Amino acid sequence: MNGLALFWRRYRRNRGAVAGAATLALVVVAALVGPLLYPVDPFDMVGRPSQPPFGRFPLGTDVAGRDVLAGILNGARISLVIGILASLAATLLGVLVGAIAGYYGGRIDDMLMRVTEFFLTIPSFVLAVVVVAIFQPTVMTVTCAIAIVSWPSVARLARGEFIAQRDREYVKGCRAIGMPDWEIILLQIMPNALPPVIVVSSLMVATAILTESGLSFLGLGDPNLVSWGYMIGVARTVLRTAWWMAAIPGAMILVTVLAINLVGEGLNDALNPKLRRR
Amino acid sequence: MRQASLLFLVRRLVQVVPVVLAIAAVNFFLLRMAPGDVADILAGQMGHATLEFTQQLRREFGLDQPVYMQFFYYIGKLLTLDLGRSHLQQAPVIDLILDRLPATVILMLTSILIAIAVGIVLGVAAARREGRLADTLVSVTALVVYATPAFWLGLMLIVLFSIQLDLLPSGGMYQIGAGRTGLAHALDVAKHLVLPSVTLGLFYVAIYTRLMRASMLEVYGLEFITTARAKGLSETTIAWTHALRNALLPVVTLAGVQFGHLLGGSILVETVFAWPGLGRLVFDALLQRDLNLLLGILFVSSVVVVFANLAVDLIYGLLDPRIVHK
Amino acid sequence: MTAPMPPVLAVEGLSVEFRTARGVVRAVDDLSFTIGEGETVAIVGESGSGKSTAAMAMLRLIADPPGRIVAGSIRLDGQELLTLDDASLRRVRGRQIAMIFQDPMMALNPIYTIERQIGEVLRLHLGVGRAEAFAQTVELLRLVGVPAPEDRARQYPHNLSGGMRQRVMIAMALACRPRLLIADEPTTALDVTVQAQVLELIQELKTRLGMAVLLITHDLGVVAETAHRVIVMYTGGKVEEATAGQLFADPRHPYTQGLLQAAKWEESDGVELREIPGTVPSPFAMPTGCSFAPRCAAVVPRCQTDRPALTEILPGRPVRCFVAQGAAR
Amino acid sequence: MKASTIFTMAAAALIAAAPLAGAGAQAPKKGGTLTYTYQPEPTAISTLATTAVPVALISTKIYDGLLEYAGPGLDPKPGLAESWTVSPDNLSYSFKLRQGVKWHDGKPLTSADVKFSIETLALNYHSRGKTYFGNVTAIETPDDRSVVVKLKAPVPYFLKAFQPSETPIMPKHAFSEQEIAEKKVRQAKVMQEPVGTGPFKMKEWKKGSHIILERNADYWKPGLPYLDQVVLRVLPDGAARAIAVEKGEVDLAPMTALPPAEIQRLGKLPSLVSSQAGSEGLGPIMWLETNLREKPLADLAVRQAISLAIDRDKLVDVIWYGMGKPARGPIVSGNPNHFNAALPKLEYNPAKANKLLDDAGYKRGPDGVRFKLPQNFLPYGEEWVRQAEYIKQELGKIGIQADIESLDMGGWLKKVFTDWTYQITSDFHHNYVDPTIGVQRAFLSTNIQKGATFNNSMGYVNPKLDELLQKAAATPDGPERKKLWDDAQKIMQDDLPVIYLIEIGYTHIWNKRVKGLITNGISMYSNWDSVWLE
Repeated sequence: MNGLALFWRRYRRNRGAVAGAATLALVVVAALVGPLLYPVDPFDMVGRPSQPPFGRFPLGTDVAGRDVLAGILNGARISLVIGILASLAATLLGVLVGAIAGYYGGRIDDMLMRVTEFFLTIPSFVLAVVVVAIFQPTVMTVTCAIAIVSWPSVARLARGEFIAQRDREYVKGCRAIGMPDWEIILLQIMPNALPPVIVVSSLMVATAILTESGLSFLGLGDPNLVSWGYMIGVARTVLRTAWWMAAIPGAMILVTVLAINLVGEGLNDALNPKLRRR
Repeated sequence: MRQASLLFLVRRLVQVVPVVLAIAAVNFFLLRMAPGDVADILAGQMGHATLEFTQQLRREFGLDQPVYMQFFYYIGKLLTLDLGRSHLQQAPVIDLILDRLPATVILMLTSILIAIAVGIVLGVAAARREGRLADTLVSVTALVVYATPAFWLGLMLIVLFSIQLDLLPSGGMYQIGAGRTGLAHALDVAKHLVLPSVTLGLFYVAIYTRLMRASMLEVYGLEFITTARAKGLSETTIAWTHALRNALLPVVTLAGVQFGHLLGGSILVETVFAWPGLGRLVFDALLQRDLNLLLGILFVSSVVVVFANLAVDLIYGLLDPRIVHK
Repeated sequence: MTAPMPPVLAVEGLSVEFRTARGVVRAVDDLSFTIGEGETVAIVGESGSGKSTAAMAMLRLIADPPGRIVAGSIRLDGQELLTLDDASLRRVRGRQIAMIFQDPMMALNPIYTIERQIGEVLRLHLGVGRAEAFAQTVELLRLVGVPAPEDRARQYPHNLSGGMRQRVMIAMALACRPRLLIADEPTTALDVTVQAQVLELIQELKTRLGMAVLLITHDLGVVAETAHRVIVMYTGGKVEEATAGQLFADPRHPYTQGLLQAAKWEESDGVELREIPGTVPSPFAMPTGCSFAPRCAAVVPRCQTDRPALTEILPGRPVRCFVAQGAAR
Repeated sequence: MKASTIFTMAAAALIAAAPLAGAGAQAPKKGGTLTYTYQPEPTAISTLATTAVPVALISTKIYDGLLEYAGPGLDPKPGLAESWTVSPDNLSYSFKLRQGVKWHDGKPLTSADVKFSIETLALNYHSRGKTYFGNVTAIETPDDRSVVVKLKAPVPYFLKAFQPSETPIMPKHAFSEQEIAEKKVRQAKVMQEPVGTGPFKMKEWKKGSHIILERNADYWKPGLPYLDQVVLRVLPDGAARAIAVEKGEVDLAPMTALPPAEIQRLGKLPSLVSSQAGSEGLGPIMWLETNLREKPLADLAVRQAISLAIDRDKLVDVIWYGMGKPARGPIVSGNPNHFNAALPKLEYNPAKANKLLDDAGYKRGPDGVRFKLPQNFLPYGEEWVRQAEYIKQELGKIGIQADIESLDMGGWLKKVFTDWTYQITSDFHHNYVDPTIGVQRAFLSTNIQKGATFNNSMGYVNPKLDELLQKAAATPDGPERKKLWDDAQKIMQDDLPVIYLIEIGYTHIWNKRVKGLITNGISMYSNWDSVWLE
């Protein structure tokens, strides 16, 4: 409790982070209850195509006469879900690899780091495009593709933390009393290694949302679901006549990603006081 | 000293070979998991081909062989630096890539140079005014730009600069058929380069600004900056000589990593701006199952990344005399 | 030894504050002292006593924010430094007042050659050209006893040993023949034999060039060997000042006594170290009375409530202690 | 305005402007560069490599056909062959080649080239080669200017085979013995660096950027072509293409090369002309292919319900921005010779659809879903996705959950034509000038062949229809053949082996300064020798 209070006190000091958290909360609320309060199917042709905002439809209609507001609210879900799931998956995988490599070192480390390097050598967006195109675009494949291209940076970070921690006294102590490795890794080192990882993976949510939007823009999004990137892709063809149609979801991505980045910075301040300036 | 560097270079190059081969292998098998092959695509483009016809195509392209045979064949050719032929474009892969490579390299270099230059200036400026209005402005702007999807930004820039203001061309690399040469051609290309490179670069400007600011602040905390002040140097001199070069190391690292990743970003930007580069080619090749071409591009791009990292190591050595390549 | 007149540096009522998230901290509190030509004055104290901040304040090198000189005066040859504009201040720095730091590895820029870093000062303040700067650099390196100075000049800090690096720092500081040399823990990072060489060098050059030296240290051994006068600081304030001889022979403040005691123990090997018990109080939780009271062996009740003033108990012997002042009732 | 009326007007304008017609209102001007854009970039310059639209667009300016064509129904007229005769039994065609025609490399065109182009190239490599020339028994070249083609059975559309996109006349000397022997014609250099007899020749191909064709000064039609250059600009993004057209950077966007929304907008601009005329010879049509091999699609009631659930007018209006019209059967209504005008319109009636499904025993589950029917779509662009989304919504209303599965071209072809694992998918065919060429292939039961593309993927078998189609293929055009096709269309509408959606109207947009573009039913695949710029 006390730790949480301290965390909050440190976090609160960064005004941008507080604003980011508030914005993010708004987006999350919109994603959760928006579609319930505004129960319009985002794929239903409800009106004339390409109507401007603030007419019969609060945010206008898209190229196929579908309600943009409904798309924005439903898209919030998809964008957030993909962003969060992909980062979670990438974090889990990255931490696992990084922890094992960092804790055991030696050849295991060498091998795992080669694999990591390999993934870092292929341009990440290209890899994501390839994976999604090959395994067909669905929420699942898009999420996996983003996770696959994101985990190596987490792995590197986690490895560094584990290397820094593994020779500390408390770890030696744990070994001395015969604690199994997994317990040392998960219960002893992990809590100490996690703060910077949390910061990085929070920022990864933002990157994942951007990546998803890029994939959708290329037509590599799940065709059964509306995401913001999808909406931009749809609006692209009428950019000249209905710029707002691309501008609205674009602005939503911008605001959300910005909010997440601000939150990330706040977390950084709160969790890594010594690295405050990074 | 020099010999050591050379040795380091050779060793790094030798280390690169298995990595690159591994990449080729993984790419090969990954791409083979895609449904359909180039014969399907070609047959599809024909309108109505027969099974016999598609089989003939497969034989022609060697796609009727077992996958492992195809793989050994591919790797074998790769070892002799032969990237094979694009079955769809009916040309050697290397030609197709070399055709497109300059455009992508120009775009990448320009964007990354813009990004680094602007990032350095803004980052240093912000760091020197830490906590003040200018710093806040720069930092907030950087964050906002960082959060902007590049393709969207590109479209918006087209709307503004190409359509509304009619200042810049909306796409392409130069005015086709104008037959310009020499300086006129270069200027023409430069004009076409503005929007795509700014679009691709802005995102990285944001990153470099933030990184540079952080890095500068870290260096500002070091004692030799105090020494420099105690020597009577002006703040400007301190920032641009003593602090900057030390603060550049992380920027160089990032630039190395990103040079490779630019190919990814350039898929989107090249699509938006009809830039005839590799990014677009990779996407088209993927959709058309042009396996050899795709493998070739991925191969070349990973080689580029590897060399970019090598360059980073070398630049490191130039920037920081403490680093000795072992 | 008497202080020669007039003083090169005269500090009066200097106070430095830091603004932190947890409140304002007074790091240097009403500090006054003078240094004459050819004189070495040492400021001693544990870490956190404010001695380094005081040294930095001499050149107005305290980062603002968070630090600020809130009161006082610093005069160099009669010229007030605290009101100088930036450009004039820069002409003082490095030229009239030079500084050397604790860790020469950290204080030298790792990416520039020795020549460049020393030459920079020469070119800036003396307006000499590149070639002349190099020649003078080599001379300076020779002066501070760097062997093969031409080669060394072209090397980088990491190519040199710790002692050599400190010599380079000294050469850099001396480049413009400053009036005052501030040496902030100049030997802490060096091993014992090198320490002695460096101190000897500073002493020798001081005499030769006629500088004043302000030596910041926590090492009483160093003080004994080099200083004319000693200022003892605790929690930002001067608690005692004396000539070196007087101080070592007859320390009056319990803190000074504790420091000396600790130093003696340190010299005799094999015996258990004895330090002053307790720690420096947090700047955010200063005791109401004497700030040394919580650690003081001679504490009396008044120490807990009143703050002693700095009073001369003998001519030229100010001490900030009720007990020493004989006012401990 | 109907496409056909635009055509007649345009054709009239053309005749007025044609050089041979003498004094027109506007005399054509020589010179200038016509820039057009199309996506994707061609992969080769010959329809032997692929008949994809981008290839046909560019290669037809370089390679002549043996004949030229007039009108929407493509009436043959002299081309490289200045005259021809047909034997009374329709089994022997004799062509007389024009004197003095030269290849772009200066060598003379001979009858050997023509024989080679048909026998060796078109028959073996062109995807429709066997449709046209499958009945050929011999090609004789009695002299350098004479070609005689012998058939074993009459081919009613035989004279349509000599369009430049269908049977490009290519130089025999550009292929090596080895390339021919090893069947590696596609890898011949000439596929990338073409040598034709047409009005334009290759000047520069910068892959990913542009192709420049320049005027062939030695073209066999004196004084033609008018244009100095034809340039293809590669602009992968639809919005970017539209911007380029709008700004005048590009003069022509043929065959719906722009996003429909942009076509609709740009068509209204005073500087641009938008027209659906000039593609009658292609007859593009779109339908939903249904996999008839298993339930529920094997059930006619289900197919009827799907057909009833789709509002084709709305599809045309909203998704395709009015570019097209509801389809009634497999043959486009614009085909004057073969369309069965008696076919009724396909009804939109969701209530009836629901009733049909109820009656057929497909009960709705608690979530309102009767059954799931995964849906694929032809990956040809944004509108195809929009259309799939629309169909999903409409089918949802009658209790069919048609989730969309997105595949790229390779995956789609494999799933639909090789694996037959799809359920429903949008697809798109060209009728071409004769339904035997373009229509029968998708419905004939002998065309149920794994791995062959754009054929009978449904697994549709109707012996009666097979018989009609085969008969029609060997009957010369006339009332008898019309009757055969009318009956066939009736069967194909009743059986609904595919759900006919819309006849796509290929829309071309060009700058007003471009003149003489629309000349016949394959205007974009014509050689543009009389196109000029104001």
